[in-house]
Amino acid sequence: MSRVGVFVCHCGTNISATVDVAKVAEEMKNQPGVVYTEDYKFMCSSPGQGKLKEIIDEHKLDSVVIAACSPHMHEKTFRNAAEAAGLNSFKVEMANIREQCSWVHPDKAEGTVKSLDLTKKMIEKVRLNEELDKIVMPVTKKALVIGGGIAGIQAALDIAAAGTEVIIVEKDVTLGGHMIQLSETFPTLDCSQCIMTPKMVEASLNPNITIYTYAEVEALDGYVGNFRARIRRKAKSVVEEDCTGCGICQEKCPKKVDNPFEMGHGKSKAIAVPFPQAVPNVPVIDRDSCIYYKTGKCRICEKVCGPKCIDFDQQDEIVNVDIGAIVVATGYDTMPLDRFGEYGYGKYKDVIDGLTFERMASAAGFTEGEMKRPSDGKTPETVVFIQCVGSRDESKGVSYCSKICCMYSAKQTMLYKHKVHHGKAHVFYMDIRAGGKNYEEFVRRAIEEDDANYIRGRVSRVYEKGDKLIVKGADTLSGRPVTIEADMVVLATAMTARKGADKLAQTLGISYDRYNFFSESHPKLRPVETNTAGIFLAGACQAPKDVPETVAQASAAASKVLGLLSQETLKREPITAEVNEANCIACFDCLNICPYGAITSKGITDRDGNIIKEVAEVNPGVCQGCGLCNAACRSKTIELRGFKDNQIYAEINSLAV
Amino acid sequence: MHSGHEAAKDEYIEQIAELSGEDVSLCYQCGKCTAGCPMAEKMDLPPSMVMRYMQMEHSDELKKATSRWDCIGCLVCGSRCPKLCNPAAVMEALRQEDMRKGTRSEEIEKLPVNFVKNAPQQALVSGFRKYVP
Amino acid sequence: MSEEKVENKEVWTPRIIAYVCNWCTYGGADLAGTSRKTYDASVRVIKLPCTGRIDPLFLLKAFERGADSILVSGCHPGDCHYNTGNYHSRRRWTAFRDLLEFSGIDMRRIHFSWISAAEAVKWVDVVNDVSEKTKELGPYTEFQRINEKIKEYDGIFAEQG
Amino acid sequence: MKIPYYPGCTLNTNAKDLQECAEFSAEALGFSMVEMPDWNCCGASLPLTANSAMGYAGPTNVLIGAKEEGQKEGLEDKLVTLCAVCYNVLKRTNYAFNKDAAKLDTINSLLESDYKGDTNVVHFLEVLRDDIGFDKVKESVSKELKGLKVAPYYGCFLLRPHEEVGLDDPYAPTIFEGLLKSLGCEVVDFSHKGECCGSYSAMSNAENAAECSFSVIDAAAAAGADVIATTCPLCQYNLDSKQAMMKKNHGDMKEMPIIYFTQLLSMALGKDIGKISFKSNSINPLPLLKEKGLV
Amino acid sequence: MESLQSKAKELIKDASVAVIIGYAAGTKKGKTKPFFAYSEEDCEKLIFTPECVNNLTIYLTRKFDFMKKGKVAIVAKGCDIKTINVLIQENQLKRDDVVILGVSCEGVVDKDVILDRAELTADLPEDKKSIKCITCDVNTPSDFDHLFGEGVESKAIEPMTGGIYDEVDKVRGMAQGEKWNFWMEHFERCIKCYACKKVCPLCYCDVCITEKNQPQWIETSAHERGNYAWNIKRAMDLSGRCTFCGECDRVCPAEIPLNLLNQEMAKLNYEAFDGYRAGYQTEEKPPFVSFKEDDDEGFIR
Repeated sequence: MSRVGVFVCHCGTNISATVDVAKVAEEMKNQPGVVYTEDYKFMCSSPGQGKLKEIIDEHKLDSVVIAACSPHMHEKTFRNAAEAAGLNSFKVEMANIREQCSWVHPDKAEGTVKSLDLTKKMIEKVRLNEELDKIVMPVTKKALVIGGGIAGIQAALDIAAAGTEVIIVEKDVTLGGHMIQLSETFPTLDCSQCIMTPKMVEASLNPNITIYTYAEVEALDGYVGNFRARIRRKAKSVVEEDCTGCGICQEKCPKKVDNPFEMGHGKSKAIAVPFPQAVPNVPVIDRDSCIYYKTGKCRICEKVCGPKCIDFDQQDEIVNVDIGAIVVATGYDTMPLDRFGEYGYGKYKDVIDGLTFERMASAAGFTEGEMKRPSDGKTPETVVFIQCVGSRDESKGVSYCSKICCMYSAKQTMLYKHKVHHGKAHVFYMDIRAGGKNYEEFVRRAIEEDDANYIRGRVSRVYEKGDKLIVKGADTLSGRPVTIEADMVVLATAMTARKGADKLAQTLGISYDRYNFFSESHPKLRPVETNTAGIFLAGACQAPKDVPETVAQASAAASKVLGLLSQETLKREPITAEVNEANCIACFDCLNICPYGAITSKGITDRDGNIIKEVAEVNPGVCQGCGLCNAACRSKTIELRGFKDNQIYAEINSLAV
Repeated sequence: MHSGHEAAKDEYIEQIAELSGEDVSLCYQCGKCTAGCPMAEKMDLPPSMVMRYMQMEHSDELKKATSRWDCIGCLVCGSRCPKLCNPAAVMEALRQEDMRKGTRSEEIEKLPVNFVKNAPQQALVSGFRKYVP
Repeated sequence: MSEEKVENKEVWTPRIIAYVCNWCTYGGADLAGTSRKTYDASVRVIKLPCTGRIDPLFLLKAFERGADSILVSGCHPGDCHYNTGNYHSRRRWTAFRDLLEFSGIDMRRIHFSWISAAEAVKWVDVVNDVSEKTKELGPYTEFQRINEKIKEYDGIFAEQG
Repeated sequence: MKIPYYPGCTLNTNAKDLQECAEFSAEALGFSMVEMPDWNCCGASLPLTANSAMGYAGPTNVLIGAKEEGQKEGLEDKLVTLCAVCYNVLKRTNYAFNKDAAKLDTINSLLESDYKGDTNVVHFLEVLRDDIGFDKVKESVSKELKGLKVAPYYGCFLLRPHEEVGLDDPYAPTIFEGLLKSLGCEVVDFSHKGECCGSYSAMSNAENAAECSFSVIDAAAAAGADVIATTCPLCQYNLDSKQAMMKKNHGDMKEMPIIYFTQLLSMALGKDIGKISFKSNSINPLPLLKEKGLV
Repeated sequence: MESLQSKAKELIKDASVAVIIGYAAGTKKGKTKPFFAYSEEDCEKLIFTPECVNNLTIYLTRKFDFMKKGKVAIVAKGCDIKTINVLIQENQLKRDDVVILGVSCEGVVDKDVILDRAELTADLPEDKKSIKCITCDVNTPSDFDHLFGEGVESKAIEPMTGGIYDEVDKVRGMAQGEKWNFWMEHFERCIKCYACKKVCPLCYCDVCITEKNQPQWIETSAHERGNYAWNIKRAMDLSGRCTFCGECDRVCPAEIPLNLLNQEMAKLNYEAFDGYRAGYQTEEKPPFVSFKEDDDEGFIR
């Protein structure tokens, strides 16, 4: 027989005005298992809490019901107080007779009847409450950042700044991501090299940051606070530690290759760094194009290398790291343009995409920042910018808005105008989306000061006539077709999720949307968390974002990581599901329905280790306690602690008429 | 869930929408149809505007407009529409409505004689979509 | 005893059991309180983490135990604290409602709503409406009759010892 | 190889040139087109509006006819067309049926038939590419059309709507080019391959049609073509017969012969130039062909 | 049936299966019985006739230990294959562990029908067929390792119409009170013998909810309240899973029309969840562990 204590709070007159608290206290005496009841002015006051402790001790209470305000208000208060008195905090329940009774039912008789019911209900429940201990998990005080673009670097720097170790895994040869490709950035027009390179260097010099470039995360197991990641460091054919970055190998290498960093325009070598400011400044041999790997001859780089750090036989290296939290910052790709035949991309050299324009405009780019169109190097006198290429296009592209194109198209018209003063830029747009600090002003500047001609409409076709590109568009404001003879056309290509993002998501066990962007845990309230505890998102891998937003989110993710890793151990409410392994028949409805992937299959083995039975297993570190599995389980073999079926039944039964 | 009462629609617009089988609310006025239409230059209401007037239920202006008679059903509009609309269908519906109501059709008398002699029959056959049988 | 109640209308007040999720509807009900909105007192709230936790049989139990009406309420789609809980429960309810209707339950006595933690007013309206409708319908006698009958059996068995 | 052939309204009459040369070429390449008996008009334009069942009855009849004929006479299980419009209409009829079974049922009940929407409609070009193969064509060429700069003009109906017709990539098609190359022509790539010639607006508004056609010829000329090759009688008519009218508005324009692809094909396959009829050509291509030393 | 028997022998001979689960002539006229062939001579007893009503797939479940004996072969009708699919879907069976001896079937006899020999050879008249056969569209199994009986063209049917579904619609048409009385009259008869769950291949839990008393989900004594709870609970648990083998209905001593309940659920799942039909695939997730963001919520305010 349990020993329940019931405390009915007056809350000044907040409750007592419309509920006969004395009567409630009195009647509860007759409830089975109740050994003490009392009504008291302010239960949450420190004397009130003191009394609670006192009575628990004095009457050897094994459970407590506080009939007072909403549990959302003071459940923690009373549970802590009870705990201080040596009572398990989950043996405390609250009956909400204020928010859901005294304040909403002016009739005292009704209020009292309802209070009696609500209190009785909680008595019945608390008698079945089990003593639960908070789940305590150790924490590995180290973070992993996947992706070395602006998002990843920012997150890593912030985490490192707090003295926490962090590993950056970048699949490319260098840090920098897409941002380092950009010429100048809106809305301030500062050169991204100037603001990005220092961050890259800072990251490489920070003792708390370990950088693995040319590497990828292959597998992940464990759970929040206790992950283990398997990282594959691809063979660079260069011994990173010894390389001085003198660059002689690249200079002497006889094999020219297209440079993807320059969007296929500038040339590079089979052994190279993509650009001079690369971090780390260590070249990598591209084994697909290197002459030696094809023919077995050459080895010139090896000969010329001073520190002798070329290693043709180098193998991929597998590194296993233990980390407590992860920031995913893998960025974006741009949509392949081959599907837009009507714009002639690929067919006409002078139809280029936004990133190519960035490289063209960049002082370090393939034209040293001069406006020279690819076909004949002429200066384009008329340039047409087409927005929403692939964005907001259900038939050929994606239905979402890529968000950054409006701004960078405006920026590009400015950059162009600043370089070609007599030139004319036309922009075909559908809507100008310039929501952001100084954004609208920026676009107006492009139009009013830099003379960009904005035309509201889409382009239907681009074709060559002589050395001109004929752009057939429409101005929907006047409802007339528009034809422009241009020298160059720039397509504002849709931002898409990284190729293979879905695969990475599966590796990490996070969810992703139908476009393969990673899903945040809650669209409003948990925008940087994923559904997998301990894994956070930063930047365009979650959705199209510009630099300021990305940096903000990266810092947000970092602070989430730090919050997590600042704890010695992780304590979690033990409101999690538990499986009765004896009865589980592994139909795995629970596994299928769990929003968090907290449930896995487990083999039960006999003495000799042969699997004799398969059952569901809950990972308490991951389970969030929603109880979906409990309701889904036909034989009620999996139940939610704190809300078990018999507890709910007790509540229902207590209300029987 | 259920939007309670629907505002009464313009009869003519309804009729055209039903005839054409097009949901004009899909159109977000990007103008790609007008941009590609070989006849747009000549039209008083190019395809995108026709779609717009349908959305706004400017039925009187639509009735007055003649662009549907310039439309030659080359299907460029529909084949490039990012929203998978088909303005050509709306044009056709407008034409058919004209002809049913007898408000307009091409006049057979006006057919150039030598055309009838030399032109490929297919021209006449497909052209007759603009003539009252 | 429910019989007396039926005879004696003043005494009878509807018994409405509400299964609500902790994050949205329970919050909405609290907000109704903090903003001192008054509503009918016949509702009794049972708090669960998520509508997805509600087992269909809970509803049946409530009727067996003399509930006259039932309200189930949770977060709006997309707002679920657990992301997808309410989507799953929505499906479960679709089937279970159908089954109850098919097997002769009075569907005017089962109500579903999405009420967010901000929708105090909606909570008030829904509760008032449910109890209003329930009052019109009167007590839910189908189960009560069965209960009476079973009591009689038990009596008989008791006599026979 | 014997393939059921659907001439449609134009090929037996005003576009005889196109047909005769096709028949000759077919023989030369070892297959024959069997004109199906008592065919009816395809309607020459598929109804665009929603519930216009009637417009489908015509083409459906043709498709059924071809299937029956094919089975009766043991011909290939397809239907070949020369006219781009017929091709378009028949192909899209099938597409509509496969997309919307209800439509098929309506038509079937209308025609008291049980058509399944499965008659394989192909264009003459496809037969050359897929059944004969352009290499084989190349081998069979007896007179290479060296030095002739030809602009292949598809027009609307071979390419649009792509998902319904799907003859080739609407912006970078290759089939027509492939054929011309195999004949030894110099293929001229030009921007207006798929733009409209003005179509039937020729009958109500010749000016408009002429403008459309001009833009096509202009583009071809700019790309350095001597001649435009077409597959469609109406395109041929508009581009060819309206040049006088075009001159009025574009004085500087140079006349350009508009020739059926089968006329070129049969030439290359050795048909005596004297026997090739150029009735439908108001701009006589012979001078050009002489100049190029092909006659 | 030679081919069935010879194939069976072959399988036993080269030891590719441990046992063959099939049908043999029953002791009562017009009845067949489940039969387990371990030897080649056993195999000669194997038959398949319209009297082979049972859904043998229950022997593939954890309720029996045949699967522990090694690879198992089973004689299965199209409808039985559906159960196999669900069992695979629910991780209760691996396709590779069972050799399916598919039999094409034009219908089996209704529960009370006894055929005489003559009828056995002739095709079975509709009115003697089990009701599940009226709406069957898998006369030839959708999946099998070996097929026997000349392939019967599966009927093209409009799902969820005709046969039992007409009955379902009748009940749907009743007024609420009518429905309640209709079912109460039936449930009153329920004696909680649980034959329904015993015979059901999808009631495979080791410990059934009826055996739980913390809480007491299902009252033990047989009165309308507990009976109603039980039958509703069971129908709900079979919702989106029941493949309409009709076994529960067939064995119910109280003759409660369980097919009605289960097929109402089947129809609902078909109508509400994109035409979902249990047992027609193994890949797709069942309706109650999946959802669509735009599922209907007309009933929620």
